[in-house]
Amino acid sequence: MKYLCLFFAVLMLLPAGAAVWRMYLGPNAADRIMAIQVLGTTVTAILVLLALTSERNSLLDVSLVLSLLAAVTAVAFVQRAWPDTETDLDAD
Amino acid sequence: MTPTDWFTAMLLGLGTIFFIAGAVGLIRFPDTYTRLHIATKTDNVGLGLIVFGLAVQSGSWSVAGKLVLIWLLVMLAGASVAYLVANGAISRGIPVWKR
Amino acid sequence: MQMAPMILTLPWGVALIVMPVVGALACYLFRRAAKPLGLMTVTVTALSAAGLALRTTRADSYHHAVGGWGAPLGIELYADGLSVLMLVATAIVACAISFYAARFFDDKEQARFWPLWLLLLTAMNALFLSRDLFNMYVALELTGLAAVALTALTGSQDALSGAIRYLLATMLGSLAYLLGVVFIYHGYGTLDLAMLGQLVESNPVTWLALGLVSAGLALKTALFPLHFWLPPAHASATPPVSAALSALVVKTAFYVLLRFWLEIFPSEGAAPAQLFGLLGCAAVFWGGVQALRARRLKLLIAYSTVMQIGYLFIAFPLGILLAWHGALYLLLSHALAKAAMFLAAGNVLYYGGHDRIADLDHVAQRLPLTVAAFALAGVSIMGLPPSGGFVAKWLLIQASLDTGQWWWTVPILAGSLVAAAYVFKVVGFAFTQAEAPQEAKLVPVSMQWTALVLAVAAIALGLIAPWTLTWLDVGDPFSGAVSR
Amino acid sequence: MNALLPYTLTGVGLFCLGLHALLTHPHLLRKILAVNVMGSGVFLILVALAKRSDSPVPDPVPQALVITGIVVAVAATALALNLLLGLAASSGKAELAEDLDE
Amino acid sequence: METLTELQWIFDVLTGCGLLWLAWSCLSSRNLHRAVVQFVSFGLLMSLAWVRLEAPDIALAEAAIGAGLTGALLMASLARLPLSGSADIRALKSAERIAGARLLQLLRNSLLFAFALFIIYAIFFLPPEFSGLREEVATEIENAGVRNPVTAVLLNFRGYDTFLELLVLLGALFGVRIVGMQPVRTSMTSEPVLNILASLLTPILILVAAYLLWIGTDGAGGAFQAGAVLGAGGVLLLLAGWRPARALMASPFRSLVLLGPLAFVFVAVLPLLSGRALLQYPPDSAGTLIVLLEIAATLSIGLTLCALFLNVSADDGEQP
Repeated sequence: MKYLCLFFAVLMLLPAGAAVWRMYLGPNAADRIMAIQVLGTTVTAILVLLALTSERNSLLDVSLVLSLLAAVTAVAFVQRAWPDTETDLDAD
Repeated sequence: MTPTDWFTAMLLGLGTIFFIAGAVGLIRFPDTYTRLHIATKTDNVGLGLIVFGLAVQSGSWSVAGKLVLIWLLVMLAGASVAYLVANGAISRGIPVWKR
Repeated sequence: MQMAPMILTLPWGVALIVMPVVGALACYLFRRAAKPLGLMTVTVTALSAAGLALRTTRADSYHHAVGGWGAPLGIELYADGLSVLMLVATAIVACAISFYAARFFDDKEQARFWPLWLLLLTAMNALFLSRDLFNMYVALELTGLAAVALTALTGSQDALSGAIRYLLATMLGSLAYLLGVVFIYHGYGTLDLAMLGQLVESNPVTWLALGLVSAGLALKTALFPLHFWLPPAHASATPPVSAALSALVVKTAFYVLLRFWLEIFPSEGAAPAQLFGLLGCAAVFWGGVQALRARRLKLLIAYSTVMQIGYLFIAFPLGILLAWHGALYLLLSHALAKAAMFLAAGNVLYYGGHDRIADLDHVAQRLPLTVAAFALAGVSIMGLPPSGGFVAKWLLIQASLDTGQWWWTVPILAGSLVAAAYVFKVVGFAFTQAEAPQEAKLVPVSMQWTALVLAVAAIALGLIAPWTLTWLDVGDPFSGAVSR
Repeated sequence: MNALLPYTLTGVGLFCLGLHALLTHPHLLRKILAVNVMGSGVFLILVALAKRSDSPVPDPVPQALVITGIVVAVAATALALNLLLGLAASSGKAELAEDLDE
Repeated sequence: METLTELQWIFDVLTGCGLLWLAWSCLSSRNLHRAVVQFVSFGLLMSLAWVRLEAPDIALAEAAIGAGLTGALLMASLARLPLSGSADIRALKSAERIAGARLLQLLRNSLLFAFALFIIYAIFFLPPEFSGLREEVATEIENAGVRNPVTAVLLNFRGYDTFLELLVLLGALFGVRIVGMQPVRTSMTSEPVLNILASLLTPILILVAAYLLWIGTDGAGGAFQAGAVLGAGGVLLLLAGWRPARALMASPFRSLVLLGPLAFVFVAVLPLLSGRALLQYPPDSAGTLIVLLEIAATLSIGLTLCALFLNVSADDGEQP
């Protein structure tokens, strides 16, 4: 069972990577902030899986805090850091 | 492996598949709104499946409760953030994809 | 006779840390009364420093195991002659700066200044009393943060830009220091300085730690060529703060470096010590030249600090007791003289609203006490007898002759000439009339006297040298390095 | 050595990456990020090295030190950001002038 | 069991590579928005690394501070910075075209590389067996008053460090007050959904903070983590447009911010009167005192973090 959980935890790095990649691509702020929300959820899932692997229930607290705090950052972004006009800063 | 283990394995597998499907959507979908859509959907379901799979294993109510709480919180936050982002995107005139 | 044992048993070291904290909290809580509260706190803290000094001269070095655990698990406070000297110097300069600041700032600035200033005082006292490497890191960070915030006190664009550069430099320095400490902890399993002295061996781990700690602290103490952050920060801060930064704050990092050198790295000395010496020489020349070129009085004084820091590092290649005494004496007299200079510059600034050297405009006639203070401080900076600076340079020169490394005398002597040149440049302009005379504001007499008293103290330091030097040896802080 | 290596190397890499960025990029926000990355690198090394002997209970002291370090880092970051905002408001730029001249 | 360690190794290597890539990309990205978002995700991955290093206490602190609050601080600052996101990179690129600069750059990069290699070289000279202060902590934990060794180190064995660290936070707050505040660039709209989210999440955050504080004596958690979560709750309220009443901000707020340091001073000095050392708790009441200190520190840390955020993000002349 431990093995299985760890296996799935490693597999879950795949969607995490996808979220990171979307964050890199953009192309606009909305995509990035959504990507960070997805990454937060994925990391939460990984932590839950690791909690079972290492038999430490305290990891559940970590994922709890993480899921709460990721929301705060996302809200901070939407409320504060989002420029009114989407300038294309990525243009190479 | 006991039947419970099989059940958990199945749920975890399904959850991971959902996550990966969401990831594919996140990369491949053409515009912000569709990506927003796929991201929230699959994440909530995927995490739900994983959480229930593990809750079956936990064997204590407090741990299972905490797992479900995590899931609910993620859903609440995810839904609100998705709404805020979509709203912001529309008001800032980010174009909707047309075929 | 009954007083004596009581003085010896009171926990002076603890008071040195707790008093300013309480003061800072009180000043924050009661803004209106910040000035009297602050002055009171500084006085009490200075008395505690005096108490600790008395205790160490009567008895031996001071130990206090915080939490009752003792090293290596807990943190120990420790004060030998070296720490006490730093603490007393800090107390004297801090008193002068405080009395100056009480007149210099307006009411709004008072409320901002005191809490931070008292936190800075706490941090420096904590650092001088610490013997735990990580505790030193926290104290260094507190020192840096409080100093940066004080630099930004005026909120002007120059001050902000100086402050942020200073903050980045000090954070980088702290991180390098911390990485060095990480390797020391993993190599030897303890963070206590004295225990490490017994354990340290010569291997790549120690070399790496030595390099990181030295580089980080050299950056924080603004050794050439890592001094780039100092002139903008010290020149753009408000004068009482500049005085504190130049006289005290840069010395904190030097103190930590010295401790490492004396306790942990004495056997690693040869090559890095030569490097330190060379960089010190470069700092003397570079700082001197830049000070000569400076058009603003405070920038000139800031570059003079870069130069004087250079002297401190010339002691490293010499490495005998005489050299360490010289460096410490230089540090002490520079603290007093540099504070006097910045406060004098503050008077000029207060009086004329600017500090352009060419437009000093008869300052000598209008602010005679201030110009006297600047000149007397200059005497100590130059190293003319009978000042503290003279004793320091004399000791350094003698040390270099004793060790047969006569070439180190060249920068020491040449530096004095350069220092003389820039001091006279300022004093000369103070007597002449400027092209555009400006409106003047009356400078409170107490502000003028404060600068003068500090300058006189810097001179008088030369007269009490034998007494001070014996006192410095309480607890044998230099034993480790000298036996090499 | 097995469990230790990936994160220790990552820590070293982060420290150097941060240092590189701190030295090269003129924008102050980037410098602040760089210092934070460097800090993470140091903390990672501190804790990762503590795991090098296989014992069930890790040494708690490095962990406590890192928690202290994280709080110190957030305090410094907040101060730095505020100074940066002040500077940007008064000068309209978020860079240190001399850095561009170099 | 063999495959378990192998999988762990794969996980660690992937996480490490992810961290390095994110750091690199964040520090060299043209777009400041992207840089900040990437920095936040860097924090998320860091907490995974901490978990793998068996440091749940740090993982909690990183999740709350590194990924949460620092991210919010950075994003709030971003809104008030001039939009010169790519200008600096452009300047950098034009500077690189000068031949001498390129040589200098090569020199600097190779020096950095050599430095990294030397660190790695030195790591192999560390003693292979390391126990650090584990044994010392294990023998004294009986007398420490708490069962979580990390909390014991933070609040008992090295409580003095923690005291200084609270002062660092306070110093940052004093410093931030000095610079003052300017109006924000972006317009803030009041969102009904955000209000609902805030009114739901804030009580939960407060509960979680209390829970972390309570569990911190036995397991992962403690004053910093709880304080950071509390601070995040405050930040969320601030983001939702809630502003504390002016009367509240005046003196009660001040005294609450000082609560942690004051409690520390009190607990630290009290033993001196009975001839003990600074911060030496009486053995039988150590646990109670630590919990009291933690409660005070949590409130202080939470409020200070909130105040720091408010200063960075304050809108239109709002004075805390």
